[in-house]
Amino acid sequence: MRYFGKKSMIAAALMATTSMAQAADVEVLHWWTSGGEAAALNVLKEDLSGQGIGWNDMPVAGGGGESAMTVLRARVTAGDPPTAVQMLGFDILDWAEEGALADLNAVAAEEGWDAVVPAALQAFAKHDGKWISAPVNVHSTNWVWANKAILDELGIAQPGSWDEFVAALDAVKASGKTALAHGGQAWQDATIFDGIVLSVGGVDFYRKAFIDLDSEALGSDQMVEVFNRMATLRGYVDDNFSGRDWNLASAMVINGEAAFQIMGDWAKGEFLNAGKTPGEDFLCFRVPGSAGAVSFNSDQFAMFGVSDKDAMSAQGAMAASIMSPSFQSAFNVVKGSVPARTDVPNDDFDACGKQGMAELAAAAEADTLVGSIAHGHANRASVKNAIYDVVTAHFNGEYDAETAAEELVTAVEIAQ
Amino acid sequence: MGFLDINNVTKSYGNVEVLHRVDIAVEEGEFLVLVGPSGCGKSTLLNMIAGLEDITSGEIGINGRVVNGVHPSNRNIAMVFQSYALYPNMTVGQNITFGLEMHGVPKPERDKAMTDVAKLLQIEQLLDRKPGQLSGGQRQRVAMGRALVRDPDVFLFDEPLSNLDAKLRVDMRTEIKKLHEKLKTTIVYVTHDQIEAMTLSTRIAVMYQGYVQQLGTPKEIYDTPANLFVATFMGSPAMNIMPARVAVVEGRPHAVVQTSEGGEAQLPFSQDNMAAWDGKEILLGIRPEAITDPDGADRKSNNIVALQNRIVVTEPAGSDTFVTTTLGGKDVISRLRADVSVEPGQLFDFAVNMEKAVAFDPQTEARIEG
Amino acid sequence: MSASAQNQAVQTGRITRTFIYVFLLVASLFYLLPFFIMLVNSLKPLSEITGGNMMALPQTWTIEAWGAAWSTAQVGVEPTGLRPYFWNSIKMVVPAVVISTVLGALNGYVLTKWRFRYDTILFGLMLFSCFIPFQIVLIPMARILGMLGISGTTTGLILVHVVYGIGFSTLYFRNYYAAFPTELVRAAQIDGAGFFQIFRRIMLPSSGPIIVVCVIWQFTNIWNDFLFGASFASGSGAPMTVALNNLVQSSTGVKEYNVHFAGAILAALPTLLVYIVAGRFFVRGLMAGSVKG
Amino acid sequence: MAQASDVDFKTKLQHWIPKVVLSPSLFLVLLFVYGFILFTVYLSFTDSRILPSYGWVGFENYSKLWRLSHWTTSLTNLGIYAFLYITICTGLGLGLAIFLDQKIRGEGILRPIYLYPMALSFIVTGTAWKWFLDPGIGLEHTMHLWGWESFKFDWIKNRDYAIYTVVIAAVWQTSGFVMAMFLAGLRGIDSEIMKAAQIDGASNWNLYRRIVIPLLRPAFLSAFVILSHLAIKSYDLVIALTGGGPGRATELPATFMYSYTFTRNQMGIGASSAVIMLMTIAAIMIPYLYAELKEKK
Repeated sequence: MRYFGKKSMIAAALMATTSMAQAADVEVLHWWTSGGEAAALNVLKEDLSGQGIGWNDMPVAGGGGESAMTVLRARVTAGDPPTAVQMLGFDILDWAEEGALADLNAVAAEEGWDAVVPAALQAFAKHDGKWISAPVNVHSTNWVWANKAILDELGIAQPGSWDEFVAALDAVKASGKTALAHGGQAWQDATIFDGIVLSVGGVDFYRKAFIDLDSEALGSDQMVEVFNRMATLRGYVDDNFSGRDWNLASAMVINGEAAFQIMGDWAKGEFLNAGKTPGEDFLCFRVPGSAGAVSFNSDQFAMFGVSDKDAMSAQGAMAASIMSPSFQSAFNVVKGSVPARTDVPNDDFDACGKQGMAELAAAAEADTLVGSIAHGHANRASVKNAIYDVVTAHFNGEYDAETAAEELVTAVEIAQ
Repeated sequence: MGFLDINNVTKSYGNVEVLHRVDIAVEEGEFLVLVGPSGCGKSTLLNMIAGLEDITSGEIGINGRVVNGVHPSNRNIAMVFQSYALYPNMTVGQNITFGLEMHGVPKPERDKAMTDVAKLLQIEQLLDRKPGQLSGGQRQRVAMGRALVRDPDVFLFDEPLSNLDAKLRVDMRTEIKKLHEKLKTTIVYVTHDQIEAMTLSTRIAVMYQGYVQQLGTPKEIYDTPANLFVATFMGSPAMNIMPARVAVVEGRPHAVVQTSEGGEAQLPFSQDNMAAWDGKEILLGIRPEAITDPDGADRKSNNIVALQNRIVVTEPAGSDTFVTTTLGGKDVISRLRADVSVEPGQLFDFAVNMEKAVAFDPQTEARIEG
Repeated sequence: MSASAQNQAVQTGRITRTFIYVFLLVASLFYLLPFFIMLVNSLKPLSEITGGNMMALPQTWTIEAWGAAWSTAQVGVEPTGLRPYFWNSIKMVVPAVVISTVLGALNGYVLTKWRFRYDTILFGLMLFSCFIPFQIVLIPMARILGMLGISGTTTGLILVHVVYGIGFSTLYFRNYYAAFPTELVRAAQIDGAGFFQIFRRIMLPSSGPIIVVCVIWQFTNIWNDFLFGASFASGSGAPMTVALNNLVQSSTGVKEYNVHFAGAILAALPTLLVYIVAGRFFVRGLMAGSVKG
Repeated sequence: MAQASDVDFKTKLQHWIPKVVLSPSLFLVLLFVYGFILFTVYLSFTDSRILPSYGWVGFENYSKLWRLSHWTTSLTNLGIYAFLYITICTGLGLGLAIFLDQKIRGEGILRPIYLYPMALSFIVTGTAWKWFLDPGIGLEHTMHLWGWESFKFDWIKNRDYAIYTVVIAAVWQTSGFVMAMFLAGLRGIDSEIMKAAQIDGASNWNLYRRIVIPLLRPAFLSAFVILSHLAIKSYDLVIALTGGGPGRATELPATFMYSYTFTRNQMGIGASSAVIMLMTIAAIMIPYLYAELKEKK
């Protein structure tokens, strides 16, 4: 009896190992666990199961993928990485440098990805000339969401410049409502920061300071102005903003407690979910002063190196499915983002979605498409978080604008 | 060579030797008591016999077999612990038969043995109870039952009576003695109570600081203690010890002791060889019952000496009256018959039985052989 | 002594007693408040939460959120609710608690009743292991699980929990057994019982209180663990906390707070149950040993 | 006498079994605790970023670490937090235990109420606490609704006070457990000692201050160990309640370590902060363990 027990335990362990390596399965690590997102992902799952490929779901939510990245490290260290991992920006390149990612060039060539994916996205999906991940969507962060009813009531037109925006905020504040709905979390502060940097210095300044990490630009007067504008916005936020979840801030706009929110396009889901219609109930427009530029972040599925032939073909099939126009459309309609390839028909998208797609294509064309600082598409995680530290400290009143600019230079230097 | 042979046994913990070269041979059917104050090594020795502690050097043999390194359960011994060590989760019956069960004795035999023992100890009605429901005396019986049922070569008792109240202790003492006389088994019994040692044993080993100070029958220990420690440890009240000088008067050695009135009393020794100590200081030991009133003195003694001394305190104890007086500058207790009327401050004529007096070398504290 | 035994000696006046009762009641409000918030909001429709006062009682009472959390909420791509993960947790917790408790009991038994040279140092080493921050073990542990071929399996997860449970279970049992009369062990040795027989027949039957303490402690810690569960379990084998986290922590989706709270209470039910059922024995068990340090 | 028999098999076996029984646990602990600690120490001297790497950089990580202002913030926070948490938990736990020990009616209901928070993980209760402490929707809001307009409780939003809200939630979670430990200690005190003290004329106050509390020393020590290890390991709590904010005002070494190791891809710095944490724990625990274990001997 005892002997049997031991033997069966070993057998169970063996079975577990074999099942992991089983040919036509993909194991997918992601943090899209909420209703809409998961439903969107289910489209992909169904698509693959139609091709006879099993889906081994491995969701780990938390901290915008932070928990998932921790888990990923454990899995890679254990020598048992998932087939595909939802990933953002520089994380993909970091893993590529560790030599952990697969080579998707065959699929990419077959499907002609090079032609349809904007170059700015390719920068994160390719490493050393090899495709390593399949971009799912493009989010952009320099959006403002506004409650149309409040604007109409107060006679405010959609602001086109920074001064108009400040005037509009003043008007709302005077009416007793909260002007700007915001949640005081580091990444939300930084999301606003994305738009403000673009509005102050445009794409060139943005690139110089946050992509090239030029210390002169980081400490420049323009940067002081960026922090001044952040401080201005801070004046329109209610007292109770700290620690608030972004979707509660969205709810304030939806419920008419607040007029504006600066947030990425995922916020649209909250509006739609509350039964609101773009253009009628709420407005979407670029952060005033940043029009023409798009700061983006892109969810991608980075493909990890698998040795088994069957697993490789399953992985290839998954990559192809992700990039198929039908999935790109279906997924992004639900998610609020825009497709990662520019040739997807916009029929199914709403007004904001259509606007986003058009602006993305235009920005890609005009080379004004820049990676989001807040969402890890401008620099590596260490730098991103160092910037978070300064931005959030300033926004919470720890530094004045000049000190913040100085601190930014030091923080970025240490993090490099 | 005896039935239980303790041969040159020592015990050390690290560098500290706690038991020094112990040699005891116990004959079959003997009742050996190890007695001494706490920390003297008596329990350590018992545990080594039981096999619960390693032997550092030397040998222990039981029934002709060296048992060094033999597991306790294979030494054919049984032990009664101070706390009784009854298994709290088992009934009395299970407690008694646990050892047999562990030795693979079949159930019918176990039950029979249990019934016999329970009858012997009159605990039949307790067999289904848990130890927690028993009184102290009952637990004690169960603990003995557990030992008896094994029918061992040697019984080991580790202060078995010290957790009982005074009355019960005396009863159980008698009971153990009866049991020994009935069963004639070999017993090693550890206690710090010298009365238990005197009443129960056939032989006593008095231990102190890791040494066996004296090994002998109760009478030997009592009458001719090997040294000052044994003399004062055994007996209650303790033996009186007083400084004295030896003087040969009329060819006979005397002990010269200072009396309470400042004078000197000359007490003739029964031991002639004390003459060799002429003029030297010794310590004189006289038990309380050897200093008494003239009518109470031992009539068989050939050496009763009268001594006048002043009474300091009287303590009537019912059967006797204890009287404190001063000799050689020390308080000395004497034991008078109860009906002698004495007053503190009174000058009293004592009768000293010098046949029972012993002398000690003040340097070595050993008894001067007579 | 039983846990309900009261100190008969202390006399208190009427005013003092009133004060004591008031204090105790206020304290219990403090302890109950978060649970109250969770419970109340789990019984509201979502619109009422995002719209109104979160501390108020529901205007419309509904248990929809509970049903959703248990069986239909989206925890990954599948709308399975927490149900399947509940069983994953059970499959992990039960063996892990049993093994770590048994090991702790054996260790405590050895360290108190079979003393040998340097045993206190060994115990110190084990005890100090309680204090290791779990974040630092993640990477090397993953490597070792990978080498053993049990990465991503429940077996691996059980191993991890056993390893980091040994310190406390050994501490509990050692302190308890230290007060257990050594004479009983000696008596049993003379009776001929071997190492395991003594353990099984003498020690274990008397270890009830401390087993309760140890089981409560281990059960709570292992059931509530998130870090190891997320890192070392495969997706469909993940424990309840990982699923709950997926339910609660979605970053860019709609937050259904009522479902979150219902799920949170569901996830906590087993531990709550353990505390309420075994709570009486808990104080008794602590009394019997572990507070003796 | 018969020939000297060798050490018999059973004794030999009994000599080895205890060590054999202990060895798996010891092996596991040595490998999975001490092996990993050594590994972490090693990592702290390397240039590891996303995964362990073995390029030796000496003390560079340590010097970087001490230049980071929020590392010092997190250490200061730990000091404030650990001190208040341990003191308040001990005080509250002791108070509740003493009061509960006064033949209280309904003790059987109250005790699990105080104890249950320990059963819940902060993934579960963090949100509830966050709401309760939030001035916009929680306690302050409710007080305003009840007509107490001037009531103000916005600590969680205030950089200087947020750490105290972490203390409140932490106290809520563990003080019941501490209460149980003290209650067990109180129940273990010989009631004759209490009677004797009362006959000596001690007031209730003096009875507890001079007699009972000193007798609870073992419970105090156990509570101290458990609380200090919980304080140093506090992670879930901060993440769930404040996420380290406002700003970085409630960062603790544990959150710092996690974020550098896993989210900022600066594993070397994370490891060096872990080493400093371990050294702190050792500095507190080793004297305690030494005293405890020596006394036992």
